[in-house]
Amino acid sequence: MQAIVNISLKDAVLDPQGRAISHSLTDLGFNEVTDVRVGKQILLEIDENDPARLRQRVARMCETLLSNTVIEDYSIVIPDEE
Amino acid sequence: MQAIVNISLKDAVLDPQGRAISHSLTDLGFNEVTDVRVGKQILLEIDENDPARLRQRVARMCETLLSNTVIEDYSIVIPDEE
Amino acid sequence: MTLSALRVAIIVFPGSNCDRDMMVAIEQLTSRRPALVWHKEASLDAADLVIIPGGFSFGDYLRCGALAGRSPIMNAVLDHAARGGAVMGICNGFQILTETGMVPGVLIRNAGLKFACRNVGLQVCETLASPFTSGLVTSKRLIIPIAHNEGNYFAEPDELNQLEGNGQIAFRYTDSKAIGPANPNGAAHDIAGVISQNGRVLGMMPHPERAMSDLHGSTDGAYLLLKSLEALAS
Amino acid sequence: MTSASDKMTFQNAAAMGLSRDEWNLITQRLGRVPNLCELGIFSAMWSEHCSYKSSKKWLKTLPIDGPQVIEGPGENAGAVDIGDGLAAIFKIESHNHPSYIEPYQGAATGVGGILRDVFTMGARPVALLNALRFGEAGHDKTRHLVNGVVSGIGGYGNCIGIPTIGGEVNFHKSYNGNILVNAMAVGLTNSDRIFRSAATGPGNPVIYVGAKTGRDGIHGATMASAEFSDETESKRPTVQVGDPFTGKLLMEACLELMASDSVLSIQDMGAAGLTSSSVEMASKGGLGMEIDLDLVPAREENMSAYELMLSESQERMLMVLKPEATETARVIFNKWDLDFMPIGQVTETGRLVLLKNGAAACDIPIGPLVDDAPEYDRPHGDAPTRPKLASHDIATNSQISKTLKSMLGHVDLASRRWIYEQYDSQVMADTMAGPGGDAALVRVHGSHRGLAISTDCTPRYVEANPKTGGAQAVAEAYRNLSAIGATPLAITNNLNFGNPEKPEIMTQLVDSIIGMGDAARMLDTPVVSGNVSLYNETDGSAIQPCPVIGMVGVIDDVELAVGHGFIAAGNDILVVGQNDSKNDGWLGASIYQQHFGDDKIYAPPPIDLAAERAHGSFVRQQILAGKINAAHDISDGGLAVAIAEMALKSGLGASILVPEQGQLHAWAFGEDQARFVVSTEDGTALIAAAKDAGIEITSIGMVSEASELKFGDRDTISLQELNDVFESCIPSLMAG
Ligand SMILES: Nc1ncnc2c1ncn2[C@@H]1O[C@H](COP(=O)(O)OP(=O)(O)O)[C@@H](O)[C@H]1O
Ligand SMILES: [Mg+2]
Repeated sequence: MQAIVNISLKDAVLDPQGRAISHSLTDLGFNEVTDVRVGKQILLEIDENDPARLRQRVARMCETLLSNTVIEDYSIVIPDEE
Repeated sequence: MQAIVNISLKDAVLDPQGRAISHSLTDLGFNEVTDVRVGKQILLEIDENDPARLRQRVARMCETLLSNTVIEDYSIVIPDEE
Repeated sequence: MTLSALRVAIIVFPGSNCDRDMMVAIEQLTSRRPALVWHKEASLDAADLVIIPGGFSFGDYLRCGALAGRSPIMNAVLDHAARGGAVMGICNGFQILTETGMVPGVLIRNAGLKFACRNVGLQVCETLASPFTSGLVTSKRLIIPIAHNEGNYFAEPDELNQLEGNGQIAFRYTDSKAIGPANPNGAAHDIAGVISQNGRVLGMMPHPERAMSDLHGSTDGAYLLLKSLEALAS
Repeated sequence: MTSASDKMTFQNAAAMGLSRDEWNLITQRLGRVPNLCELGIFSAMWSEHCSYKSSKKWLKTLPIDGPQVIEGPGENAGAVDIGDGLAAIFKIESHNHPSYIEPYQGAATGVGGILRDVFTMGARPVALLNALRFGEAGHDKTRHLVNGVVSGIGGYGNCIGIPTIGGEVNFHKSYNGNILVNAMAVGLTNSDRIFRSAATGPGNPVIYVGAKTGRDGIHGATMASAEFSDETESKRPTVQVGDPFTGKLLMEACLELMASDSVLSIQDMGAAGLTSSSVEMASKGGLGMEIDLDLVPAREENMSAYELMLSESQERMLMVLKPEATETARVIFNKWDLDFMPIGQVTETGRLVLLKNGAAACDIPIGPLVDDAPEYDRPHGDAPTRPKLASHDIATNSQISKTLKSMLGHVDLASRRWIYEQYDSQVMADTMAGPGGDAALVRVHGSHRGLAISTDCTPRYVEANPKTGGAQAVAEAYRNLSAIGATPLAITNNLNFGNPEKPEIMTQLVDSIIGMGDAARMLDTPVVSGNVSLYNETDGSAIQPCPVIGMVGVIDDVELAVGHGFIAAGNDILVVGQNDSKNDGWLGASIYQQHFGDDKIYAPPPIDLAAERAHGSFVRQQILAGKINAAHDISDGGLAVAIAEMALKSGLGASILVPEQGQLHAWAFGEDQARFVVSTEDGTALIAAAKDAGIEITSIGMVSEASELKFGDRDTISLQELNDVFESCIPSLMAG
């Protein structure tokens, strides 16, 4: 089964990358852009058929490795979950 | 309105970071992980109220800057779109 | 023409940090100080060689070279290349050239996922006619430093074959006395530098401007640059 | 919600780390109770970090003068004259706690901060170094912390384009819960164009430049107290994120502006952000300052006066400009896409007045913030005396070569290549000797002159005897510079210690400052800048004390410098300094003891400062005269390790004479001080020169073509075998 982890910087944490992209978009004529934040998206293929258990395991992976909880928030999406 | 751009490496492109994460997860005892790919998620705040027009503009941003179409695929999510 | 008549322009982006080093290197070889051109300029004075230097243009944010590739000056550089003008991109300059499609391929994260700064051995390859390689002895092994995070050259297999067939591969990583693997970043086919189909645009990861004298530990960068400049002057 | 007029109590002050006496002093000086913003400003200015309240008394004992000194401690960084009308400007600073919490960002912002200290003074930074201490190699967290710190240092330095040319790393269990990350920066400018921070000219505009202010790094202890706010969660201090790209733009913009005649005074916003920068500028100028906080460029909405004043957002500066230069400056900062905002003016009042929403959010006299800052004479005693370790009381390993091989795989001796190859050590194209040797060497751009730099400290010596250890750190740096042929000029120091309220820790601090001062006086290397980091403890147990020295020296012609790799087969190898096999080598507190001995703390090798000076000067003179072609100081691991490193560097082997009597392992691995291994084409002449100078010197062998080390007749090992353990130790540690 697949799991998707979306990782974003916490709101108050500076996102220099987002700022630079936002500037460039404006320079390229996309004046309507008011804010850009950049995060990661990690796609996991996992040998597990139970969506609930999958979610639980992935949450553990996030806490131990995937996300830096000091500065990042994460959310988990399990496409097969209804 | 908000737009989300998910950017992933094309399948044919090697993802050293994904591989390293996959290794680490296995080392940490998450043996069920079979594949990991790392992509980007870009959150845009945009001064635009029409979801269709928004999507069109964001697609342009992707083609001109946000994604490198030689190695990356992108998809656009407009949360306010039903 | 003499070397001192050569007009060399070096493009400066916010975050470029090898611009001065390259200026000093070119001046050492030609006795003429190259022009530094700020990225916000929309036009470029006539130049015999445009150099895109190393560094972290726009902080390498989004993708290395991506934001610089869309800077106003790049339209002028693209026009210059379209007219057959010579362009050389070093390190971040190489990344900018791939981002704008001026040379094929993409530079992705080093296979070791770490910044790598060290000397590498470079093999000069047989290429199609190009001012950047015509003066170099192909059997020669050059020792030149690298310093990058994203130097892992990638192209689809078909494209790689085409590059090989066309003679567009200018330099390959090869053994040196330095400690560590010969290929420092996992680059496909050990590619360290490529040239465009017309031979007028070169992108390479190693920094010749850091191998300009015995005090640097190598003069191979001076040799490489000098031969290119001589070819462009003749 | 807290408003500016809220009256604070002692509880609030205590939550910000102030004592009852300090609180009383504040209310007394103000003649009233402070509000939140004012209390925050007092607590920041009176914190250990800003006020040096525990160390000041002792720092005053350090030598700070000398003909070479242009600017001693007190400004953002120290400055020394290096000839040709140029000044080297340098400082070292710690970012220990942030790096433990978030190693990448903590280390990156440490580098960014120290660079700002240097370019604030008008100098273009030309070199970075870092002194790191991590927990045991096998500890859970070590790998993660090493990875994060090293990539963070590289992440900032590589991107901003200043070469990282050296440093040091040790591993020890006392750092398991409290790592040390000290970053040093060195810059160059014309001696007559140094910028200082004292505000001048009442009425002159105060300008904010750089990045916007967010809620990052606001004093943690304060914000954790719920009574200050209903929105504690959203306002909790966040980690500061470095932005080397903006840092680069800020550096270029400031240097460009400084080249015009516009800047009267300038100060970076480091610890305690806008608070310490405004207070220090005003205080040094004996003036006041008025700032309208509504004008401060903010990244987040509804930031309070308190938050704006205490934020530690990165890449920001405060300047006082000549009024007529404001437009010139604005154009420059616009060119570099940076914020530029006049936010106030210098006043005559001697008060710090802050306006928020049109009302005074703070109105306090500046005098007490600085002059009345507490200064403590904390109790301390005598350092414990340590027994001497006799060399027959420790395992004697049969063959030198086998032991050497094992030693070279010790994590404190092994090659640091895995670390320093992640740093761009060559950008700016003036690196003449990067990491991997004794001192690093950068050429002064466009000239033959070179700056030699090294950072050093041996915490296990300091722990065993703080006075000796403090002196040894200076002596080792002095040796490292001498070993390449450079003349030492001055030092900066970073005093990393535990809780100074414990007498035994205070003793370490006091004694190592005394030792450091003695050495600095004897070796003519005054202290021109520094930093103190105290309270490095976890769960009540302190780190091994670590007073790091960063030393800067000069060599007139970089072509004369030598490295530590052997040059040619047939050259003579000699030891300068004591090499008497009847005198057992000193194994107490050595790496050999760590590797093969027990955990007891033994007396460290004694320091003879006169010998350090004489031997260092001799080696330097002989290098400059072309009589020595390679040199290496003997430090961690002793003589055999020094020889091995010289061989490994060059690929040339050596044939070494071993003494016929005495303890071989002590001879090979003892860490007696004031010694060098050198190679020369003409050993006889060098011996004669040493005799003339009254210096002990011994011929110990010869450089050989064969890629092997021979100790006496029977004991041989190939360089390949040594190289494998030397090079693979840290990579395999990091691979897990
Ligand atoms: N953290 C680091 N960053 C950069 N270079 C380092 C670091 N640690 C050690 N080095 C380099 O590795 C070499 C060996 O370090 P060290 O054993 O501490 O030298 P020494 O004993 O001469 O002081 C030196 O050149 C030093 O600059
Ligand atoms: Mg040394």
